[in-house]
Amino acid sequence: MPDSFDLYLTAAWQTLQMVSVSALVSAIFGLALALLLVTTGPGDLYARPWLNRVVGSVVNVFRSVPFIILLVVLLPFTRLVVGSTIGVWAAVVPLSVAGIPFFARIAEVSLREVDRGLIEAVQAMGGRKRDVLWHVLLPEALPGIVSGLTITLVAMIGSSAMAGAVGAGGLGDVAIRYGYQRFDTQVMVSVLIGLVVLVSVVQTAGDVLARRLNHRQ
Amino acid sequence: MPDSFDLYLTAAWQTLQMVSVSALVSAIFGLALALLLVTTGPGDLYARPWLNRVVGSVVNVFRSVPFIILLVVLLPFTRLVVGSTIGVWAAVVPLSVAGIPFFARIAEVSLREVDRGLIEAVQAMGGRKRDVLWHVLLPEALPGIVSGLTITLVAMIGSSAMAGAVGAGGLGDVAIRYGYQRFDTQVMVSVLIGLVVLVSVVQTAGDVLARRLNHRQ
Amino acid sequence: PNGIKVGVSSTPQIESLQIAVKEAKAQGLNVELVEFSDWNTPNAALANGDIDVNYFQHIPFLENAKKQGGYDFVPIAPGTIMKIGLYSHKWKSFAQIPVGGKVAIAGDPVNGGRGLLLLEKAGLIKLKPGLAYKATIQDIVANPRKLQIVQLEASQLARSLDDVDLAQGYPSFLKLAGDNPDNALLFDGLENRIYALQWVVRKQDVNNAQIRRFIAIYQQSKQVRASLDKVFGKLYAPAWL
Amino acid sequence: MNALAEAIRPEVVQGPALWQREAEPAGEALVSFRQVGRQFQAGGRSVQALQEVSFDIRRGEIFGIIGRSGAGKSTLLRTINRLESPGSGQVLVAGKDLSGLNEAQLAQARRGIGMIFQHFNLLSSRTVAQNIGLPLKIAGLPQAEIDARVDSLLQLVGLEGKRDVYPSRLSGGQKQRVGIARALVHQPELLLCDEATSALDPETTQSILALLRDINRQLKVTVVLITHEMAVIREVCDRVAVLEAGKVVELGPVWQVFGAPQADATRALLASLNHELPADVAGRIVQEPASAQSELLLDVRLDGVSGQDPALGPLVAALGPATRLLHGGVERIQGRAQGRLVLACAPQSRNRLGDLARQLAIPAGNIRILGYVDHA
Amino acid sequence: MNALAEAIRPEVVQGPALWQREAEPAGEALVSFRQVGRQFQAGGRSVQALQEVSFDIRRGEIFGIIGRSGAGKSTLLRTINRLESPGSGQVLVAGKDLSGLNEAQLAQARRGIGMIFQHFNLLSSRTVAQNIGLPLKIAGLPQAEIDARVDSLLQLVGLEGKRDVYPSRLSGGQKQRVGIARALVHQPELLLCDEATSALDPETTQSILALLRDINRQLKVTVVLITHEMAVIREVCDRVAVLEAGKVVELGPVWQVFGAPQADATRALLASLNHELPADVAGRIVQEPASAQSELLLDVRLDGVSGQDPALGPLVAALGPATRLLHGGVERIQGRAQGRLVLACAPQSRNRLGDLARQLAIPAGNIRILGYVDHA
Ligand SMILES: Nc1ncnc2c1ncn2[C@@H]1O[C@H](COP(=O)(O)OP(=O)(O)OP(=O)(O)O)[C@@H](O)[C@H]1O
Ligand SMILES: Nc1ncnc2c1ncn2[C@@H]1O[C@H](COP(=O)(O)OP(=O)(O)OP(=O)(O)O)[C@@H](O)[C@H]1O
Ligand SMILES: [Mg+2]
Ligand SMILES: [Mg+2]
Repeated sequence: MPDSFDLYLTAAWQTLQMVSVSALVSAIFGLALALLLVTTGPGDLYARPWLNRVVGSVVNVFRSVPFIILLVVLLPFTRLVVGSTIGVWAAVVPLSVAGIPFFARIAEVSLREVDRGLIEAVQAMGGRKRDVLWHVLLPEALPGIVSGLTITLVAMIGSSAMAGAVGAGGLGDVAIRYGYQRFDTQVMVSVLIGLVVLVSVVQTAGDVLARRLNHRQ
Repeated sequence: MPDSFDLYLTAAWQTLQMVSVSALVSAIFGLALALLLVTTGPGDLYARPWLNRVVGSVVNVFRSVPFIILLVVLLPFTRLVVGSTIGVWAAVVPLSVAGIPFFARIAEVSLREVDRGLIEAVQAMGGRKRDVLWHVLLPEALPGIVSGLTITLVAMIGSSAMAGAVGAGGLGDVAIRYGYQRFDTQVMVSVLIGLVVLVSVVQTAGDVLARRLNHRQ
Repeated sequence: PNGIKVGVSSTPQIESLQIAVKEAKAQGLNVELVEFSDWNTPNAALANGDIDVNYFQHIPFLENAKKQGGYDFVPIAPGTIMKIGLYSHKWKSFAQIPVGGKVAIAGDPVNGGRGLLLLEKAGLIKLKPGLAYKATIQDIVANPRKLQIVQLEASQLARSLDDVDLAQGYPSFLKLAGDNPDNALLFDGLENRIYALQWVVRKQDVNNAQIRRFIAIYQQSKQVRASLDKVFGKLYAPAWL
Repeated sequence: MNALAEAIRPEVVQGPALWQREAEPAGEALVSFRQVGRQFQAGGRSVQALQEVSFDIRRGEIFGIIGRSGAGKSTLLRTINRLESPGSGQVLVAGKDLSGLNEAQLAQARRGIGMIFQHFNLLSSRTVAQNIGLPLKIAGLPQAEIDARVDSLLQLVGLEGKRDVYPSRLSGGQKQRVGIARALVHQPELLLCDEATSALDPETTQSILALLRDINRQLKVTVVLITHEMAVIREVCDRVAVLEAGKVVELGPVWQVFGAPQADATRALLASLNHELPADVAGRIVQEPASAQSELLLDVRLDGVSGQDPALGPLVAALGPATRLLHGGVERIQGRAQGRLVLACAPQSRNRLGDLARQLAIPAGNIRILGYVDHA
Repeated sequence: MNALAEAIRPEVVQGPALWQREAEPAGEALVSFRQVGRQFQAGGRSVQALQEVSFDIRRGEIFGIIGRSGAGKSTLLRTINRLESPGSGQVLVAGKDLSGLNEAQLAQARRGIGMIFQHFNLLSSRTVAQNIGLPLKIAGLPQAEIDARVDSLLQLVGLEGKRDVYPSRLSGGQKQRVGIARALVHQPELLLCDEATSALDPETTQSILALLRDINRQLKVTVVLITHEMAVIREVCDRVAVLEAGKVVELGPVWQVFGAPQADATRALLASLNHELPADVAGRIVQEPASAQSELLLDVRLDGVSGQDPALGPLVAALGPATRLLHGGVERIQGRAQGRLVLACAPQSRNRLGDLARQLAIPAGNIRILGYVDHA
């Protein structure tokens, strides 16, 4: 059983690494996917119903696979991308692959809330579709997207516990290995406190940022 | 190795039971929590900053605990509620306990999007706070809430895979047991196809319902 | 009441247990298998009376669980015992393992300890004396080759062989993963009886006739043995014999 | 417009014909502003939206609020039902400061106050009928009664065909009419209108104004009305306040304020109503008569103080038979003829302007020489 | 209003004074509607918002569209820049059907078209300056140039102080002005205004109208303008179309349509402009003279066809020196005097109405006997 504070620090650092990198990847690709989902539906900006259905299905497939299975199924891909199937970077791949469709669905909801009148305004001023994306959809949905990213981050911190299974470590993994599997309540509680602090910081930061960005009222 | 179609049917039925009951519980309590979060902030409708902080912290705490740990930590509570620590109903408790704060955060985002002018309209006509909740916040945010519930349902289908830890079975558990732990790719793929179908049905139904409910454009 | 519930974890042994269940049924004994995909909940469920007996843990694990969980459990009969080995896809002997190489061992407490003991036996590390299977990574006192020890979930070990220099391995998983389980650089033999799985019951059920009868069926069935042989070959031993 | 009486309060008998109505005595105050101030922060600056506003709105009157864009009109209106709480000062409604009320009391008080919003604020998730019926639903009326009232209001605002349509499917004016119907459905004692007819065509505006006048007279509803259409103020309001940069700069009966505006802000607002010189005339004015055909251009302002209608005989007698009415006219505000006439007449009439002023019973200062034009 | 020339196209020299402008010859068509139809589904019914609309808007004119609420005005306007695609028929802009264009071409075409929306449609996430500058940003102008233009437009619409404020912090009229500035910033050739001044006070409205007139005259911008304020049409429009239930029921030069409205819809819209009988007069009218003091009430409609200003001499000569102007007046539309006079005169003047019509050069039918009133 770990007697040193080091264990926690290392674990916290691993979690931060895993989650921040995965969140960044998920944010970028998830947002792109969300834009695809929102703009390619029938009657939408880019109206490619066929593409829309394909993208929607792919997202559904990835969201269907339980994370632990995804972790395994992705091993060859993980090896291809980061050169190894164990360690923090190996955890980033499945976390991102799970995070992308998750965040895509969440961001999709916020993007759909954007007032059509604003889209028309930008179209009327000679904006092209990319201008609509860039000047209307993204900035207007931004507060919601930030809140959605917060939700994604917190969910990812949870999933990262399972990523411990590929030897990435992290707070969640420590909680499971030391606390849960060795019945060491003390370690578990300490780690959980760490997790609670981390989640609270993320949530609060997300809330504050979303409020700052919201100029609607 | 299972040679009968029965295995899949049973598993699908277990998943449906677990997820539908947990989703219902999460929808109700999560929405209530979301309303609390949205209305008790400083300057909000009910303005109880202290309560708001407590509720926010509780939500954060529950979101911080990795699901597998939550499952075990909750065992005494589970027994209290459903009288057993194994089986489908025992899985419903942790799934709900994890689902409530998750959905609360998601619904919170949609509730915050509601135009303040509409709240004022109902207040001006002599509506009390509950009228604002009932006649403005909920119905106006409904399309977003439905989409959020869809996301929650799909996430729950994913988490329910871990419910195998309490012997609840279900599709995800079969995938883990056969695919992950027994390296039986064939069973795993069959089960995953079932999961994909289930998730696609849920997602499509959610999308259609949300679109139907959206009268904004 | 007529019938018992048996908690097991999802392992490749499940098939042999299912065969026993069928035989019991034929003899008028109703047995329900409850499969757990986790190693903590079967004990919790047993303590709660949701199952009557569980069969997934060995003595070291049980001792640990009893101590930490405050359970009043008794092992009433041994089951199978598994070999574990140290495997490598990259090297043919321990001597080839480079300085700073990666070694994967099980992440759970008891099997992890068994893995460390095996590494010590291979001469790669030195552990604090007297801990036996309770040793953890923190108890490594000498690691001359500066091996990086990575802890993985048991079933994940077999999948990591391409990425590490050496891994603790469960033959059953390796076999399922398509590897040859006989190619271990070193085995932890079948002689270490404390690693035999145990049939564990609550104290008041020590003499439960139905449980005893089912265990007897399991231990005596030829089909059960045939099934075990098929899955594990020479890498297991029935500890009740 | 008896439809309203039927629609809203069937028991009320029809009031006296509108034109018979006398100027009412100064009534009891229904809304009192006492040193009301309100400040906003925006873009790093602070904006004093309201400043020391103090006046009363009397029970039973139609009170107009006008002012430039951004003068603070909406903010002031919103302090009445406390959608905005005044930063300083007090707003009393029926003698009570709503800030002292608890939730239930405030809601109860607001049920007596209807509000038409500048931006409509319709619930997107409810149909037209559901939007209109909401105040009744909140008040707990049975659905059958709600339906009946909603239907008669739908008819009143001409939206029978849009009963089950969602607001996103309506034109701007249709949305506004839904907002009007919703504000009227619960029979408020006090009605707050924030540019309630801005999106309506003149015909619909007229019918809505008739409606407002009707409920005011027959049901004794007090109406507070913000509008940019001076004609609306002129037609329906009893008194009017002019806001400028958060302060009340003028207040009084409409005929007085409109007839003889004192503040610059008022004059600016009324400029268009006062028939500004049309461009085709303005462009031809010169300061000296250019030829024998030149005509003198006069600007005659009738302020309604004398209460007399301008007699044309004396006017022609004073200015000569060639006098032409180029522009302008007379409006009747609260029974008084007010307006401005731009007249072209013989240059020699210049000497008879004092005479003209006497004849028309207006101050000499109300007659202004604009210059000369060539009679094309 | 030269500020605009500086603000928008510094190189343009100032045009001729406004009043010198002649009626333009029928110009080339900039927008052509050809059998345009549009149907909506809502609440289970289908609404024919537009029906067989066919007419041209000429290059360089200010074209007004009026009609009752829900008549289809916004829908029609939106077909011009294809925010709405016509269900049937064609809309040509500069001879081209925009439906045939690909994305880049359509965007390019739209850059020549400015639009002011009925509901403003400001981006909530951008400050006032950023909203106004957006069309330029999209067009790829350098930021320094954007800032310069935005600043001059801010000044033009009187929002210098709100530069870095977000739209949610603006009053209704301020929002509308941001919308106006945004529509002008990229120097459109064609400007579509959907009730662009509905939320503005008369003074600001005047300055915006002057602005529109200015860019129309100086920069040859074609303007299409929906409004419910008939005075706005009268002041700035060259021609006007009247929509009723999706169809064009009247179309022509403003002086013609306003002077002699043919369609019922037009008359209804113009009723308020035509100085409807004020209530205090209307209430006193009787059909037979009640006493010796009774006066005859005449309604004289000047339709501007003759082009003459009403001479008061002949009028007094015909009706007697006691004739009083009760109500109404003369407006100049495109240089023609139009309006309506409600006159009270001696009852015996009744026999001289034909004479009066001749004197005023109007058709006899334009003089109507309203009845008699007692001279109080
Ligand atoms: N929420 C707010 N935050 C900051 N400033 C505000 C806010 N609401 C209003 N203001 C400012 O207060 C002033 C008064 O606004 P108000 O809406 O009362 O004007 P108004 O007279 O109704 O104008 P309009 O005729 O254009 O509707 C304006 O300058 C406006 O920008
Ligand atoms: N998206 C829509 N769906 C269904 N019906 C619509 C839609 N948009 C407009 N309509 C209907 O089409 C008709 C014309 O609408 P439009 O907005 O063009 O009217 P408008 O003349 O601009 O009226 P207003 O003066 O009130 O703005 C109305 O009856 C309206 O209800
Ligand atoms: Mg306002
Ligand atoms: Mg419109």
